[in-house]
Amino acid sequence: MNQPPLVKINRVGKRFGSGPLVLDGVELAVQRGEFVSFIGPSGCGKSTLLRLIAGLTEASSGELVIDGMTPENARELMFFVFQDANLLPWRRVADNVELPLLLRGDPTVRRQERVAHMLEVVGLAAAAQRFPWQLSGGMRMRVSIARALSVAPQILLLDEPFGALDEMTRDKLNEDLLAIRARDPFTGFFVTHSVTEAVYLSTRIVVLSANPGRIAQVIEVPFAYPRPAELRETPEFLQLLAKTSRALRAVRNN
Amino acid sequence: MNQPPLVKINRVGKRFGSGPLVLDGVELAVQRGEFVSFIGPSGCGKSTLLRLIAGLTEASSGELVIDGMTPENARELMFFVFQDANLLPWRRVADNVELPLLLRGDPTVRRQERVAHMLEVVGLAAAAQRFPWQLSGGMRMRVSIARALSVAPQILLLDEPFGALDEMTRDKLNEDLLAIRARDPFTGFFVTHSVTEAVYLSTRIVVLSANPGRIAQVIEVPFAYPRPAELRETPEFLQLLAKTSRALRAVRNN
Amino acid sequence: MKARLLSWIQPAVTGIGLIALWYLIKKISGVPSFILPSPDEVLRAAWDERSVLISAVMLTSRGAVLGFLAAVGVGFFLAMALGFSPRIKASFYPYILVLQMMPVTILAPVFVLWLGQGLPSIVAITFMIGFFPVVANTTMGFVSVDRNLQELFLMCKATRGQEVRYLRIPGAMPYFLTGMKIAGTLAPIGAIVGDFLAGSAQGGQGGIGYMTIAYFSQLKTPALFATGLTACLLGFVFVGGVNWLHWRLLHQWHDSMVKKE
Amino acid sequence: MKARLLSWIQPAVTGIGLIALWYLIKKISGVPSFILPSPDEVLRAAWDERSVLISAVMLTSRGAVLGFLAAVGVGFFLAMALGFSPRIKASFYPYILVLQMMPVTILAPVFVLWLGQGLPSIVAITFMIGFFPVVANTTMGFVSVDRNLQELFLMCKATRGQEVRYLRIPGAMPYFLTGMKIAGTLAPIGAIVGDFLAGSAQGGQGGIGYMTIAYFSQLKTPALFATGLTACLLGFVFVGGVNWLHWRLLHQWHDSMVKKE
Amino acid sequence: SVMVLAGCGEKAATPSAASAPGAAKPLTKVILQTDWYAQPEHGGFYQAVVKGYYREVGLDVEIAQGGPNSMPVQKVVLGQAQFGIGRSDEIIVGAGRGIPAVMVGALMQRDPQAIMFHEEAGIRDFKDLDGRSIMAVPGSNWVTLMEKKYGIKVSITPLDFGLSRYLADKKFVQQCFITNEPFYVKRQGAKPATLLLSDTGFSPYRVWYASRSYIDKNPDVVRAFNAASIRGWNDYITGDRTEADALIGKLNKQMVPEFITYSVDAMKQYKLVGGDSAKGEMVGRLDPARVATEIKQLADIGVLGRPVTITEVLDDKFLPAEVRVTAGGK
Ligand SMILES: Nc1ncnc2c1ncn2[C@@H]1O[C@H](COP(=O)(O)OP(=O)(O)OP(=O)(O)O)[C@@H](O)[C@H]1O
Ligand SMILES: Nc1ncnc2c1ncn2[C@@H]1O[C@H](COP(=O)(O)OP(=O)(O)OP(=O)(O)O)[C@@H](O)[C@H]1O
Ligand SMILES: [Mg+2]
Ligand SMILES: [Mg+2]
Repeated sequence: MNQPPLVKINRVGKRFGSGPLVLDGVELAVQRGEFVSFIGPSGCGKSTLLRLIAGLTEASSGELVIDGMTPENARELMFFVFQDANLLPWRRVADNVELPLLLRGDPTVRRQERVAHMLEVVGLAAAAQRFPWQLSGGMRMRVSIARALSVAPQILLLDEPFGALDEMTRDKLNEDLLAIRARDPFTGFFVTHSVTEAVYLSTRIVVLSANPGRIAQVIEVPFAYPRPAELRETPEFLQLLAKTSRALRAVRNN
Repeated sequence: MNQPPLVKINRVGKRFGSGPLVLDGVELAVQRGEFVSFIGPSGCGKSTLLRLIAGLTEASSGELVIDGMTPENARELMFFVFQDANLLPWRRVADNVELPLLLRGDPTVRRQERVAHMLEVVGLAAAAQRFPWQLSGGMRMRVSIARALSVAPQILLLDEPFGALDEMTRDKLNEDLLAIRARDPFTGFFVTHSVTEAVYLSTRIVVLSANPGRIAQVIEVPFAYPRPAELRETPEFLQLLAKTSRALRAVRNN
Repeated sequence: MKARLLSWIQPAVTGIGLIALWYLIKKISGVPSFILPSPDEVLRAAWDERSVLISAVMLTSRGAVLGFLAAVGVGFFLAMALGFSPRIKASFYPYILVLQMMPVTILAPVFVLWLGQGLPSIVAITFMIGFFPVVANTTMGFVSVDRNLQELFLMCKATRGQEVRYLRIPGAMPYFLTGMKIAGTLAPIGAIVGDFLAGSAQGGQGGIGYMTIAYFSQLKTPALFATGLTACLLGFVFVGGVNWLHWRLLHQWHDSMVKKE
Repeated sequence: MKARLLSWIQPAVTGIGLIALWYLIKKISGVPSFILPSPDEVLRAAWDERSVLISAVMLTSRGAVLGFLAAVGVGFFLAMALGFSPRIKASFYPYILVLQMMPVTILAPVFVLWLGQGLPSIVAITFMIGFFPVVANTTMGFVSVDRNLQELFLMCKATRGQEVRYLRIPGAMPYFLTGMKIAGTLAPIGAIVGDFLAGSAQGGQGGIGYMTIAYFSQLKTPALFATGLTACLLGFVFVGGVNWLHWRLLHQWHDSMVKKE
Repeated sequence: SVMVLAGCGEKAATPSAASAPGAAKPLTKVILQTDWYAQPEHGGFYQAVVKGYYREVGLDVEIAQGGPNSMPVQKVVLGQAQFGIGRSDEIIVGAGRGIPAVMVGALMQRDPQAIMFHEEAGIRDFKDLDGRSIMAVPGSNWVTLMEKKYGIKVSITPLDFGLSRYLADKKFVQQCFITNEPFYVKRQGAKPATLLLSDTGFSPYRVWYASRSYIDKNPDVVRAFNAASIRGWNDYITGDRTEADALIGKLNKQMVPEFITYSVDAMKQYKLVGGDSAKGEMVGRLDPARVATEIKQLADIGVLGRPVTITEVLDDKFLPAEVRVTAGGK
């Protein structure tokens, strides 16, 4: 671990306008290939932190360095799964997934292959020609996930991507995400409310406290990749799960 | 149970336009005071079923009778927590919560009291004067929940209200919901992806299969109300949880 | 089917009602026909003057169509330039307003001098009268784009041009189409004014604007009204076209069109 | 502070550029001053005729303001009626179009004879010219309301009136304001045309429309341009007012205004 | 609203109002609707007002200034005004469309309308207009009649009331008032040449008229109005115009003294008001024979909706005896 961190968050604070402090003194260094989950109470600043990394909002104090660049300049390397599905209402499902590939100029055939494959992964091959308003909430979110995965970015920011999905679909997509990561390695930043998910996917879990958002605890997850689905039933896993839940509860209670 | 059911769903089928069948032969009778949860894979028709009960969409076959009326006419009795927060962007948080009370003509003082109380319940008292775009995703959803609860309807339809919330907030709101229900009894229809939540809250759990959505299994939850928070750790609870999870997995696998 | 039929019957019923009202007003107020002719007189005049009216419409249509296209096209690109950056907007918007608000009669001689009498000047005048609604609406559409989608495009490293093409243009469509509809109603008026200020007529046969004054000065009021209604027909063609476009572009996704079941 | 300053400097720089261009065009093309005067001639004429221009603007403003208010008010309620039910819309929209597309020159005599020469007719003509953009935009705003919010109102058992008041009107604001902005640019033109078609010069001093004819027929072209620019100033007042309203009503929530950080 | 002149009239009338306190009967209120803003072409009426000629014959005349849409014919027929002024061919064409307006006197024997071009344009006669473009009021009868008479074809550009296109183009031909436009273009250094339209042989009067029913009910008013108006016109052309011109200048700021002088000079030079006494023309006169010719000319080009008789459009029996053709004799 002697190489410089891919993402360096340096005593970052954030407030909107003259509002209260939303994030305070956030300090984090993330190496290439890590998968960091953020958990914390609603409104504690998780989305804001992701948006800071993506350069969609500016830090009020401190600084972020990503691969030696400012967040804005490093967007090249990143993609974002937003908390809302954020689909273009006038594009069909397949066209929505295709959009980032189209924008970066991938050739048509490659685009179509990738779109078809990703829709297969999220189980929406049959809905490829529908418009967003014809989808269920969970399906919309899956389109958004397919869109992000099709880009295969170096850094993937995921803001509660699986919140609107049933446990089974969720577990499957968790596994798919790890599989994709094994093939096309990316550094992940992941917001979730599911502790299980956080433990299963991450190398590290950052527990945030609220008002203002501060890093309360960082929990290392020692399990090696690839992680089989059954890992989730092992005692070590359940132990870490309990630890994380406790940390979260502690944060909540003060 | 000799009184006629409050909600009677009679062999209801639904397809959108000339699309595939979304719901098929759904048959369910719900007594006053029940709390029915729907679980099932993403896109199986849970939201559609709630929308049918609310009369926001029409059944393609079969019929729904609510307190002897058509769904449209029975809207008087109902309120809906939509899957998206569905806030008016030009109204502040408090004004959004106030809206249904305003529309039904409650006096100002009563309205203000209720709004203040409900914002307290969902933990948003401090954000009362913000606009929706200044909220986090989870906060927006909590505004929507506060809005529904402030109405105190006879029938409450909740479409994944707690999906965007962290476990702690979620558990707290689960308990709050039961407390509110103990005071102002309502009949609940609840869509969720959390099996724990379904078992903790419901009198019955309806497991739906997908393509088309059919009732795969109905699981009775025998626990008496009030249900203490600790119920969730009892072996009986965990057993029912496992049973429900199995039912859900079974549905997923064929 | 029934809905289809109704959508024809309803305006027809209103139309009949309005015509009845027209008769009634005429009867009660006793206004003479050379001021307000009755509908049947207008109809008869339209029939009597049909050959003149048809060729007047033909003449005026060219100016109206070209002026409309210019207003829509140039207006759209102008709006795009304005929407492209707040700096461009701040710099140019006030002057576009000046252009719109400058009475066209004042500029007409300049046009005629440069473009000559006839079609080019008429088109220029029609353009002047119709372009601003397109600009105002489309600009508003461009700046009303959903912030969240804008952030998506940021994350996609979309160029400004891509953002315009894939996000702002489709997003502004409902506004643009409304502007286009207004331009459509203004185009015939513009062409008439143009005809008036820069047209010319041979053998007593000019465009609609020309015929308007001719009938007016000859006190042929029923024919004058017939001419006015003919101009409206021309306008209906534009509005019909825009409505069709509206349907084509929005019916699959926009809230104004999509019928949720 | 700096942004504030810039927002003044930018249009000023463009303005200077445009004036330079104006000089250049005049120099190169050699257009005589009685067709296209140079900016300094216009300025000098404006100064020489200042007393006439000021009182002309005063006269015309009344018609423009009242006509503008009528166009916005009536247009808004008309749009509300049209948005209220698709049936009403189907029944009346075509006839509103006819009203808009009927050249105002044809109806002007009817106005003059019923309302008399002067202010009432001028207001009526201004209204005729300006109301449709308000109707078209507001109607589009009304029908573009988010379906999901409509469903919320259904669940609230909202009456039709409540839906209009609490959902459709606020939701249609961005459209309505755009329509209002267009009406604002049309109001001075409308008042000028009205002055032209139905004005009467009182005490030897007419409104802007009258001065336009007077200067035009006397070859006082620089004064004519000065009059046109004065009309634009009047228009700027309207547009400024609408922009202020836009800011007031939307800055806290609408994507066109809210600055996400 | 309509310009009210009564106040000015009263004040102006005082010098000659010897009869003021003891005026026997109340004045009859009459509105004269003109076709344009106050200008020297209406001078006789203003003269009659300021000199108190109307008052002397028991009338309280209010001159309602016109403008682009003043529509005097319509107002007279609707009773919004009692008298209006216009061209005789307008009245005849109107009669063909059922408009009951009747000419009762002529303010100009010759129409001041003319065509104006540059001396350099090489036009000597109407024949030379063949194939040219003329800026004129669309639907003008004189165009059709001129084309017919000289066997020529012209194309018409709608009149925009401006002069810049004339100045910019040495070949430009436009309709004008001989009393009016030449003044402005001369000031810009142009050398305008003109041809009076009446020289084509189609020579409408400028007339005042009233509605049939008003004439029938108020013959005395018409008679009095005729007499005082003719007196005003005679006086305006030959007498002291100072007060009337001052009033015109006050009502219409564009009417500066040089311009009024130019206009009146033109009226005199071209004998517009009094006509050619050699041909038996005089101020106010309406010659039925000439009107009959005009009706025939208009009928020939087919602009009359239905046949028009002379009695429908002309009633000269209220003119002073010396002005009437039949009574005064030629
Ligand atoms: N307006 C519509 N037009 C066409 N198809 C629709 C429409 N609304 C929903 N559907 C389809 O109906 C099916 C059921 O949708 P529904 O929203 O009821 O699912 P859901 O069970 O709520 O899923 P989720 O858990 O993802 O919210 C989906 O396949 C969806 O694509
Ligand atoms: N644009 C904004 N203007 C003002 N305040 C904002 C803005 N965006 C977010 N906030 C505030 O910042 C805080 C953190 O918001 P954020 O969206 O980061 O929360 P979160 O941790 O993602 O919550 P959730 O789990 O509910 O999505 C909240 O209190 C929110 O109200
Ligand atoms: Mg968030
Ligand atoms: Mg759903």
